[in-house]
Amino acid sequence: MAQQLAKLEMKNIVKEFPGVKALSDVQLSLYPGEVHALMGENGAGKSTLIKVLTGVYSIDQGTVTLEGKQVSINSPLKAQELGISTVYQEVNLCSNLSVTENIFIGREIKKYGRLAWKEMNQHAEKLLERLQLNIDVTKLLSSYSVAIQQMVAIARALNVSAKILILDEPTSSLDRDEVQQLFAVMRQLKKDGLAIVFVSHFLDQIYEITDRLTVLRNGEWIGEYKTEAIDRMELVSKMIGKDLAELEAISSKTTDISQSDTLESMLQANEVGLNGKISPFDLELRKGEIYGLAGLLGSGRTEMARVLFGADKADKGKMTINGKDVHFTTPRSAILNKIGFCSENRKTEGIIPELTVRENMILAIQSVYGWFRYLSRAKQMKIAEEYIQLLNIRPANPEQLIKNLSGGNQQKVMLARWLVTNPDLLILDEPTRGIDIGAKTEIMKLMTHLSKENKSILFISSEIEEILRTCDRIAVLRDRKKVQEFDNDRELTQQDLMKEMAGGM
Amino acid sequence: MINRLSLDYKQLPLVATISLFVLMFSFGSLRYTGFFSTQVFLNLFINNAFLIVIAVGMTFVIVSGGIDLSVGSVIALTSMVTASLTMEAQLSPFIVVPISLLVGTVLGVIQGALIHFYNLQPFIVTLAGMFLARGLSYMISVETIAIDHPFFNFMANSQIPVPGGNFISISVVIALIVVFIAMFVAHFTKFGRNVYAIGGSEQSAMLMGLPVARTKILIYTLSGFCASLAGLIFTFYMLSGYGLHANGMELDTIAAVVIGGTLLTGGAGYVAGSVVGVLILGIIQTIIVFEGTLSSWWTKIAIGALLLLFIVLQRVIVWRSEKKHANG
Amino acid sequence: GSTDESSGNGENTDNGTEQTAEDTKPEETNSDTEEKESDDQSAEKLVIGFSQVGAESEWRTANTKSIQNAIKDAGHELKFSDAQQKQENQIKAIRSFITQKVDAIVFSPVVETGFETVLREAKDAGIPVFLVDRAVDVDDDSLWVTFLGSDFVEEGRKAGNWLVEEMADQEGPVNIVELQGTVGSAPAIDRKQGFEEIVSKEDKFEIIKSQTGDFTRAKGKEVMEAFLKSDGENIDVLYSHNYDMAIGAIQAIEEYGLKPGEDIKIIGVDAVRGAFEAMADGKMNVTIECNPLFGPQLVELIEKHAAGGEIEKRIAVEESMYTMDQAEELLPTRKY
Amino acid sequence: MLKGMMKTKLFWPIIVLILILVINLFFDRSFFSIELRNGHLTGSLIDILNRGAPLILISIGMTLVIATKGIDLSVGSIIAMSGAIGAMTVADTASEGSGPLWMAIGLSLIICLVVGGWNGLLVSRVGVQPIVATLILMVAGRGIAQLITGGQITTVYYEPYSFIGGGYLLTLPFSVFIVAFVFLMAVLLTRKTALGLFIESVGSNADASRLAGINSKNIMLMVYMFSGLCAGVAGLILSSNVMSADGNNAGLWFELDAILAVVIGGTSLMGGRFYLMGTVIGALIIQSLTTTIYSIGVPAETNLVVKALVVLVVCLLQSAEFRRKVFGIGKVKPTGEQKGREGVTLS
Ligand SMILES: Nc1ncnc2c1ncn2[C@@H]1O[C@H](COP(=O)(O)OP(=O)(O)OP(=O)(O)O)[C@@H](O)[C@H]1O
Ligand SMILES: Nc1ncnc2c1ncn2[C@@H]1O[C@H](COP(=O)(O)OP(=O)(O)OP(=O)(O)O)[C@@H](O)[C@H]1O
Ligand SMILES: [Mg+2]
Ligand SMILES: [Mg+2]
Repeated sequence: MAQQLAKLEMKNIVKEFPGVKALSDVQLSLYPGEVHALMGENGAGKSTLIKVLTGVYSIDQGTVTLEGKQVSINSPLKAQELGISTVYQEVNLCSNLSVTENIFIGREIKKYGRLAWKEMNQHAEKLLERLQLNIDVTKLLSSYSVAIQQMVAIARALNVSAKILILDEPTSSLDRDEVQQLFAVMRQLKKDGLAIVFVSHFLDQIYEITDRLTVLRNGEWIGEYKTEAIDRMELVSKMIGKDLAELEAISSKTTDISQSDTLESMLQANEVGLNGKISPFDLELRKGEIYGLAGLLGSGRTEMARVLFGADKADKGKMTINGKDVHFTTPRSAILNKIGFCSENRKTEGIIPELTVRENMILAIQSVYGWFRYLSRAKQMKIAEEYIQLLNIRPANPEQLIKNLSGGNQQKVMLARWLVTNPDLLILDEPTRGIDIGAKTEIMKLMTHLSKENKSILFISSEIEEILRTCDRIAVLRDRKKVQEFDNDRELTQQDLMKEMAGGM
Repeated sequence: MINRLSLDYKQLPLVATISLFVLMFSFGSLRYTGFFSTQVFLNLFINNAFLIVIAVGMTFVIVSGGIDLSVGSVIALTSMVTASLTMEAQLSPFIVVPISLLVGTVLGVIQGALIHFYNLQPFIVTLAGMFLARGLSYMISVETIAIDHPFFNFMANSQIPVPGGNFISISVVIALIVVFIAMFVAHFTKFGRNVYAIGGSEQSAMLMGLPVARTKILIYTLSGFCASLAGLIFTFYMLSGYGLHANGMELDTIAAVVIGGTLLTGGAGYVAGSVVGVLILGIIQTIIVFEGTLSSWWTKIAIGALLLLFIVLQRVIVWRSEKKHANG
Repeated sequence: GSTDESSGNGENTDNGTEQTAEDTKPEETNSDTEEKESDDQSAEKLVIGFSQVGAESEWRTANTKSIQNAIKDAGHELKFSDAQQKQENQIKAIRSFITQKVDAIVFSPVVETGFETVLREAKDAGIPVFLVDRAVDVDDDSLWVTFLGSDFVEEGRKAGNWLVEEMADQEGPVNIVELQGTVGSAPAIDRKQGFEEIVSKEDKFEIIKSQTGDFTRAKGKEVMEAFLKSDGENIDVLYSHNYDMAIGAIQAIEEYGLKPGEDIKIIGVDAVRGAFEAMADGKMNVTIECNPLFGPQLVELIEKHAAGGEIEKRIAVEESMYTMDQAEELLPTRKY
Repeated sequence: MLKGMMKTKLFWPIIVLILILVINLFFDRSFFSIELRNGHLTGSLIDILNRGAPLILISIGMTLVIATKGIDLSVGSIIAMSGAIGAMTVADTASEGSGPLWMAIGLSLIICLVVGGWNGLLVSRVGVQPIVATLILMVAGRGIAQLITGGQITTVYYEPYSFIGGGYLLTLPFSVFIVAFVFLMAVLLTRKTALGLFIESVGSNADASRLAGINSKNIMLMVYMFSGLCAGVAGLILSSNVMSADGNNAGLWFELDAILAVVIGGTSLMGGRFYLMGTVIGALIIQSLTTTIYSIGVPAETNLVVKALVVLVVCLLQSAEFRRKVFGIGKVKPTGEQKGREGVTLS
């Protein structure tokens, strides 16, 4: 395809934000019928590049040429008109509208001068079929999980006759099956001659679907490569900018299972459940163990976590912590019992956009201390700097507003918020969403480290291997019900889990 | 259409409001002789036609997550312009009416543009608009100008009979037409849906490539137009222009809209709801008048109390059925 | 409901203000034992709808009380409605009086204009309408029986005349500052007009500042302070559209270090009790009466009309003007 | 960094304030002069402070409410109530002892706390939208106030009462000290404890705050109580200043001015960050504007137009977009993302 003229050329792109140079002299070229990966650590500038291309941000310098002629794209609207269809990193839909509306708004179907909802609903269903998702499209988007919202966003992007399709971390909250569905569609579109930009932190996915890739680092353009021509090690080293030797440590996938020695129980739940959300389940968490929840999308993992944390009030069953009965009516009561919960929904349940990184980090611990015992500025700074260092958050500026951080960096701050409280039980719902490899391994290390300190962790992830790699015991959920519990000895394989999750046929 | 399937849930506040209105009406009927008559019900419309019209405009504004405080003053300004043009400049209604309709519309455009392009807060911009409009009407004249003109007298006095020996005014017809158009616009046009989208999340709307700028400006223009139309209706109603007309009516309007189940945070609400909201305020008024013994402070307290009673009941209803919804 | 309403007036009496104390009892009996009463009343028990502007000033409250009490003492049934200073409310009220088929409607218009339609409805329903305090400007005067109330312009003139006499032997310039009422309100406009009409005849008088004080004490004080700041000693006269603003202004003048009544002559409208107190200790030179206590007079008219008597269209409330030196002996006689 | 932001926040309001004051200079040479008259410092500036006291007070309360994404329309009525209560308690005491004074102050402040709490409960527990929740009291409150005064404008003859709003301390009006005290308390409570952080986080994202263990309901309850209290104090000052209670007119339309002051001060109605100092400056702008209108002899009927224009100018000056378009100040900003519905923010 190289001899073809490029569909899109971005040259010498520069984008600065107050205090941050997000992109300096970056370039990108797309050819018809290719899937092109944007690679880079958190904060490398991938999303910014995409937003610059689609007119969300204005370009400081540089040129964009679309099919030979130079264009200036000053708004997402313009971008769409030029045939660029985008799925941005965070779910950017209107949760107060129905699924159908979210898919069609902006390009509604009209009939006798009025919007034809019937037709649109049918179309919407067809579109989601294509992604193997059948849900009630007339329901409000807000009634669905992040994962589903992500799928809807994708469906919306597919719904136009676009020349270029941009997907910024579409897979971060999807699990295997959804990802496969998405890839199938992408291959189809590829055949039709679309150019697709694909961002992901999962190398496997990159190697599975993409043809070429562009690597960014700290907003700088590192290089453009054919995917099959560059191997993992090399790619990662290009991304992090360390040489292969240093990488061995990180990449060595053997963060071995921290077989907890004690069997002393920490939290016990029997017949805890919440009508309509999660059916009653028994659960025992031991001190110093990492307990995994596996399940398909909508299987109720998040619900289970939320009930345990008191985010949703359990309407039946009883819980004990270290022997004494507890009944959580609010998250606060759970937190005071030294439980932490890192939500899967960073945007709406995680970050406090208007506050700085520092303030976001100390929020939980401060709420434990209460309003009167205010952490001294010095203490706050110490905490902030420590975790910025530990999770290598960029920009490394505690006073940056968190809403100005890149997705992955925001996620790291969320983790920091809970690590600071040093809880006995830490519930992590998709904690590695949108986090780059370096940080991911860092977090895995942290988890094992915590469990060594006899803390227990409840770990939800859509990446089965991640679960297998780290968890002592694993529960499988299906249809809002806990159906199985495995001890994670060496025999346990992904297949076993998958069978159980899908409904052991 | 779109809401049918999830009607129970999404339209809940609306349903609650309507049922509470019925409740209040029957309360009045039981308590006061002569309350339970079609005319009393129709009077709610006759006396509040203008409020209905501004409430419609305001609904769009609030659904989009904004607010428009200028409406009350725009009514005053419109009435003033209409009156002075008719009585002092001696112009014919065919010139006067369009001009006065322009008054609010233009102000609306300006407000919308300021809010969008300079990223100012609607509350403040429209507050300035409120000061400005009232100030301008004082500058036209501090005295009230009575209108005596065949056209206006006709609009004011002609009664449209309805079955059962009752009647409504022309203004009511206008108001109802506005309501129906608005309902259609809200649910069956792109503009309508864009308004809801912006209310849900302006940023998402922008990223989805919706014409945010155009829509927002249009919203305030619409509201401004409705305010002017209401001003005209008000002028029919009062047959006079006056700088103090509709003082503080913006709050009544907002109250009506919110009572009608629209969220001030934007994204959810129904035109129909706002109409019922207006009727609710109207019926509170009527009940108090029929009570006919309240001193002026007890009147205030009673209004507050009824408002409270109503809102709490509404909350309770919504809660209970939300629970049902969760469990169902 | 009426029960908590009357108990509410109970509280009212605890707060100890004679007027309410007076009218509580009749009101309670009224609302509780209507039928019995109507039996006692041989014939002629009228149902009277009274739509008041609001309770924006002391004058207004006194006026309301006077009318309410007069009606009840005469054993008629009162339907009272307070418009909260909103014309639309007042129209609603009158409409509902019509639907309730009252025998007579009494109301004091928020503004002169805009009542034609509803008045016509009243006429069609054959209900006589009595205007109090303020006129309506409607050409067809068959729409109301009579207008009983003060003439604001005349009040303004009185104030002007007094000033002209007072300053007769003084050669100008005489600098006047004016505290207007609420912008656009009838009393404000007319009192301003009447006053200017007189003083403008002699060019030694100059109104150097004129600003609204919204009829309130606080505003009156604030505005006067500003006046004093900018014009200080060379203010000779203060003309205030009502008593409250005058009181506020007096405080301001004292705080500024001048003698109200001497350094600055003070003319106020509304001869309320407070005004006499102020005059008694020499802080106010003259007050023009604007009498709110014409309830009884009104009821007579209504009964007379009901009995088929003839009534002329315009009945002035007997009012006069009081100066400092009269204040002492009159003070005790003032009802409110 | 934060300091830097505060600066930019305050910069334009201060400019405007200075502008308004300077304008006065053209009409009145002695505008800035402050002299010592019989033991009282007097001068236009002092007056503005003195007159502005009530507005500043309620604006401070309002700031915290708005920071939680709320709004309090009832402050005007609360002013009327507290004034009424205060005045009625001392109305018919002729004594000179300070007993009744404390009585009055205590009584009205307590009631205002309760009333504010009522607002807070409606908003935080019942979940009524702030604007409606407080609208109820805005209407009913005046009624209650008039009920207390019996619709009269009761004059107070009890001398000590006048000290609150009319007295002098160390040559300065006492109300200035009250404002200073309340302001300092507010600053200390919000910036030296975690309250400020909690308020801002609740206002910026209530769900997330709840999950972070903040008791957002109590935070809300508290800010409304505080707002009520501030209004109460303001009410006492106002009524004591004119030695009377006016249920119908005291504090009429104050709520709008207060909200205006808050926004001019740089706090966004969308909640989140709040700037107490900015609010005070905003209030001062409004007050000096009013005083200016009075003293330079603007005809009464044009007051509102002037006010409208000034408000517009202030807001436009604060809008980064406007400054960029007009003076070309400031770097090109992202068109979307940052420009949420946050209104006038420079962050
Ligand atoms: N609105 C903004 N204001 C200031 N800085 C910003 C803004 N948006 C992004 N940045 C900065 O630009 C840099 C690039 O951010 P970007 O979101 O492009 O990273 P990314 O490659 O998408 O990372 P991730 O993989 O976590 O999504 C980050 O350092 C971020 O802090
Ligand atoms: N297939 C589905 N159909 C309808 N609703 C769904 C479906 N999947 C999820 N939901 C909604 O999303 C909400 C969240 O589901 P939940 O997050 O617990 O699933 P999960 O196991 O956490 O999967 P994920 O975390 O990947 O979304 C549920 O309350 C449910 O209402
Ligand atoms: Mg990104
Ligand atoms: Mg989940």
